[in-house]
Amino acid sequence: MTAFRRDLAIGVVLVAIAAAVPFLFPVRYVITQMTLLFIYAIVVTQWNLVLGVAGIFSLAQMALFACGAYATAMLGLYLDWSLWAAMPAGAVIAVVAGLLVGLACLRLKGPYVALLTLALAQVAYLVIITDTDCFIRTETRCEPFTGGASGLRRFGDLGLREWLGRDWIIGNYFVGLGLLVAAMTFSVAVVKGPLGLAFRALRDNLGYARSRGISQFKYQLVVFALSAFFTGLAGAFYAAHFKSVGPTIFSFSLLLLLLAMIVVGGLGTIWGPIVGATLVMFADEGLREVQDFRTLGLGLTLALFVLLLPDGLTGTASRLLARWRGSGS
Amino acid sequence: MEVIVQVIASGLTLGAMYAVAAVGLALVYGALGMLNIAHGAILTFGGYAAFYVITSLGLPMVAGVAAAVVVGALLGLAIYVVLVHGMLSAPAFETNIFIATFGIGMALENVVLKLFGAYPAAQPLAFDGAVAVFDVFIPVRNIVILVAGILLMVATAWLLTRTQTGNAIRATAQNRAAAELMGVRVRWIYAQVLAISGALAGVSGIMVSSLTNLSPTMGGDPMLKAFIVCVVAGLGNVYGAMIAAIALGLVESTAQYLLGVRFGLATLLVLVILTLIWRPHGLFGRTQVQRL
Amino acid sequence: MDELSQETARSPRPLLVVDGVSKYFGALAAVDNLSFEVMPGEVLGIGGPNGAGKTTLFDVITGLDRASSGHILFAGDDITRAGPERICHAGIARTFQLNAGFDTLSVRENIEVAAIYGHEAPVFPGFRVRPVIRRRVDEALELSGLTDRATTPAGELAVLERKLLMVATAIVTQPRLLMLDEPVGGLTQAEMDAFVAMLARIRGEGMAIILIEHVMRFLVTLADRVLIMHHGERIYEGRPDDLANDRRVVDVYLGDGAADLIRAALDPGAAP
Amino acid sequence: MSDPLLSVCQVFAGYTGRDVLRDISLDVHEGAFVSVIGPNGHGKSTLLKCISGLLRTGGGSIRFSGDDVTGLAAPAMAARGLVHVPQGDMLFADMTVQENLMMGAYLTSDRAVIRRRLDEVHAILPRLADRRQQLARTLSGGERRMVAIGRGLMAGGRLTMFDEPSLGLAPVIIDQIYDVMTRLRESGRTIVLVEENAMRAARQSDRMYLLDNGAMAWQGNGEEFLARPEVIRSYLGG
Repeated sequence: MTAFRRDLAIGVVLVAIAAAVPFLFPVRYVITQMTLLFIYAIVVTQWNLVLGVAGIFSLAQMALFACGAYATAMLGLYLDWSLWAAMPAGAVIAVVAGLLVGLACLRLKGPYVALLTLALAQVAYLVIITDTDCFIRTETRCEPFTGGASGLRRFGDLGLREWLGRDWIIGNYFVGLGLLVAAMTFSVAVVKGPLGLAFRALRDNLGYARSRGISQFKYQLVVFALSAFFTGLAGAFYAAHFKSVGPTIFSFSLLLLLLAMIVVGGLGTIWGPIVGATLVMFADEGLREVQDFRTLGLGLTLALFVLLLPDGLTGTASRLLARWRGSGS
Repeated sequence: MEVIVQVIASGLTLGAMYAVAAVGLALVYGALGMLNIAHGAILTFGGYAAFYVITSLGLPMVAGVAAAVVVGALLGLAIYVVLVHGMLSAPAFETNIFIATFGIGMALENVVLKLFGAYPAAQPLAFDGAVAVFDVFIPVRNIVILVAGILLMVATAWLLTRTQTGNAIRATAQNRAAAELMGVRVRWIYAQVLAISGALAGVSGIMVSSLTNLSPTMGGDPMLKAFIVCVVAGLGNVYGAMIAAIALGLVESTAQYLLGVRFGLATLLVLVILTLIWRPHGLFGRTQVQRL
Repeated sequence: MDELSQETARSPRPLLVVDGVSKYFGALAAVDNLSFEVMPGEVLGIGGPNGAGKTTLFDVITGLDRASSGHILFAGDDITRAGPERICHAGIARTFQLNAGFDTLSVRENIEVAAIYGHEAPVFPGFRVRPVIRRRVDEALELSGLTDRATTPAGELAVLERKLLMVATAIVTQPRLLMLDEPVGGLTQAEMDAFVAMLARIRGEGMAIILIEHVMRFLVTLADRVLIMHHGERIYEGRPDDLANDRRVVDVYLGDGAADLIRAALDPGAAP
Repeated sequence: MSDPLLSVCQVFAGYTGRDVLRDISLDVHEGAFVSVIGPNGHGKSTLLKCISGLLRTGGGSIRFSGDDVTGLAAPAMAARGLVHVPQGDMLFADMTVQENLMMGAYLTSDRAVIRRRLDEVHAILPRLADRRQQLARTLSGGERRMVAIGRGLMAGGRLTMFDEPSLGLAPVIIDQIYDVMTRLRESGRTIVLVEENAMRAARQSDRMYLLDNGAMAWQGNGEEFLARPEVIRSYLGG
């Protein structure tokens, strides 16, 4: 149980630090970027379940995120739902989409999965940006059902402004932090428990795992559904927080950013995605001066990490630690 | 009748274009088990290399083609030297090289953006005019693409089956350790395969941009299609990729005609998913019994 | 048919019935119209040259590969078309020739995962390993002698330990039939003895065993009945002591030298 | 006695954390037929892989025709005339029999030489001439083995190593394979043979090395081996 205590302690410290940030740095920009960091951190912890723990090379994570975001926006816009109701609904819709992706990948291996999921996401993107048929026609404008290339707007927000006034953004900040804590707790519980064992067993040796009674069909769908839930919720919160959704969610550079977070932190590790998300976000901020070369820097970082530190920072650190302890005893 | 000719002509053009891009990918996957996500960026570089040599330097078109080939080959070689060489013997090569080439591809795209700007430019290496086939006017550039595509396929097939290098490439793809025991310097073969694949991507960059336009992101779509082709054919199957590329070109042009341009790719994708559910290793891929 | 029903009336029902099973890879018949039965508690040894179709037969029985034709019944249920998970839950557990393992999981986790999922399919496996599972895992660790290695990742085990782990993950699913694919290939004499000792402990629980083995001495000392395959067909089925006297088996498989050795192994008193 | 053609000196090797070979030394003289015997899984194949450069040694040295070749990769060893016919054949499955044989002569560019070797191979293994255009993946086990042997011979090496050429074949085919071994021995080639069946190897060998659990347990010539049944019994388990 020492490992559990250690993880719990790390978690409590991190949450405490995060909770203090809006009071220590009451700057709107900092708070916004931190909220965005929470959103991305949720996505990468959940993506890590599929990619790292289950070893399924799915690149559809941002498409699931988009499902949550778009579903929330549309429910708010077309059915006038409160976003507090639309967000969980968006998460559920993402789960359904996740199940479909999992189903499509069921019989495929490694690279086939990567290509298929990449293509699925790309199709969703193309269908959205080429959408020009009017769904809502006002006197001045014509808005397509999916919002087309310009996206959806004016579907409401979380309504924290009425409560907190100008501090509504801090309210959003804590909603984001809460979601991250929930997502993280959930994924740790999954990884450390029997479900995690099943995912890892299927990853390590599919045929052997099936011969020991682990249903690939069931648990591959389960991991896709689990990971889609919080990813969809993160997407929903993204829509609610920024009060707009657009097809940029599907962009390769965003996918690159998130993939870099996982790889830098350490694929398949518990804290890797969080560490990676934080570092990559901060590095990205540091590179704001040279915004033009942002993708260049990200791309090279990703390549360099895979080349030199394929286990990521946390993976490498824990290996070094183990070696140090081993030689010490 | 006219519509059929039109659809077939445009399908064959698309198919030839995809084939050139897809064969490069298939060669690399077949030999190294590597998905090269930077392929699209190499393709873009090829298109711009021809553009630069012809427009800015004012050299003849042949020099443009040569520039695309050389730039593509050099980029392929660079990817071998910088990434592949160091990662080949490390674990999880297949996943890691995918991620690494994804990063490099995005970085390269960024470089094109810096060098040439975001605005689309016209590919000067293109042919105007049209010829009538069964009363349908077909643009000359489509015919040139088709002919060039076929010539490149024939050349690739010749290289693979009739030359010592080709034998070594095939042998390495089928059994790396055995090829080494025969004296094949496998790493040198890998470098050559990446260079050849890069050269093909360079040419396909000219083809793609002569049909549409030059833009820093122009490589993405044809690369996606080329991957679809490879997946349908069975990853690493070069001849399968040639056939699948033509077939998918025809399917896409038919779908575009029947359902509209928007759903061309979506239709393709549904077909791909169905194909994969039916045959998880692609149409020409072999299912192997895995011993545990 | 009449004869068969009389037969079943007299003796207990067979645990496993393989009835006219064939498996084709293209034109090649890896298993060719093969039929045999295994009774509860019996040990059946399967031998034959490489490529005779022994492992393919195992793959077909355990659902990793589909039979091209024929039927397989286990405890009266038709499992011909069932997937490997269902067959595991039905009570068949097997080991693999290439020493399969979940390499990034610890020895303990390897056995745990088999204990959780192998006996019956849990609707939801929960977030904790239940105490009853832990106890069964401890027993399996003890039985296989791997208790000291419980926290070692399976990928770092030596050959014998991997084989023992594979058997441990098999028995923790509480099978009625254990199928071992070349359990002692690559082991030294002493390691082989250790393995036999463990099998003896397992057998006490009345489990039926089918084992494929190249080491004929091992096969004939352990098996109640021996089946020799060649090109997917049965060329011999019967008592192990008659094996070395069967002309076809000696010609196709054993060779004269090995046949002498087998006679010696079965009768330690006689000179080789 | 002249210097040996191949000299392995105190070689160690292993995979992660486990030594498969410990302190192995062995000499092969020009024209000799040397066999390495021992039970399955005790490092015989690993030894051949170390010699041919498929696997890196973790200590010790290897000399081939007077040069230190420790650490050279497989293609470089092949270029020096060391041929390794691996276990499990490792054919180029989607190539024809003829193409497989031609890959054996990959490093030879003289067409006349290749032609002559091909004729020799066809003379020793006539089945391969009949199967010239057949894809390797469609061959039977015995035919595959013959292609692997023929492919090794096409290299025209100075030393040829065979890793269990009789493994998994029916006894009838094994006899044919050993006829080929006998012919190769008679033609004066230098050969290293890895074999589990010690009796069979003993009849051919000028020198035998017994590998037990990664270490060299005994060495001597074939007659000495046959005269010492206790060696056979204690290591090969009767």
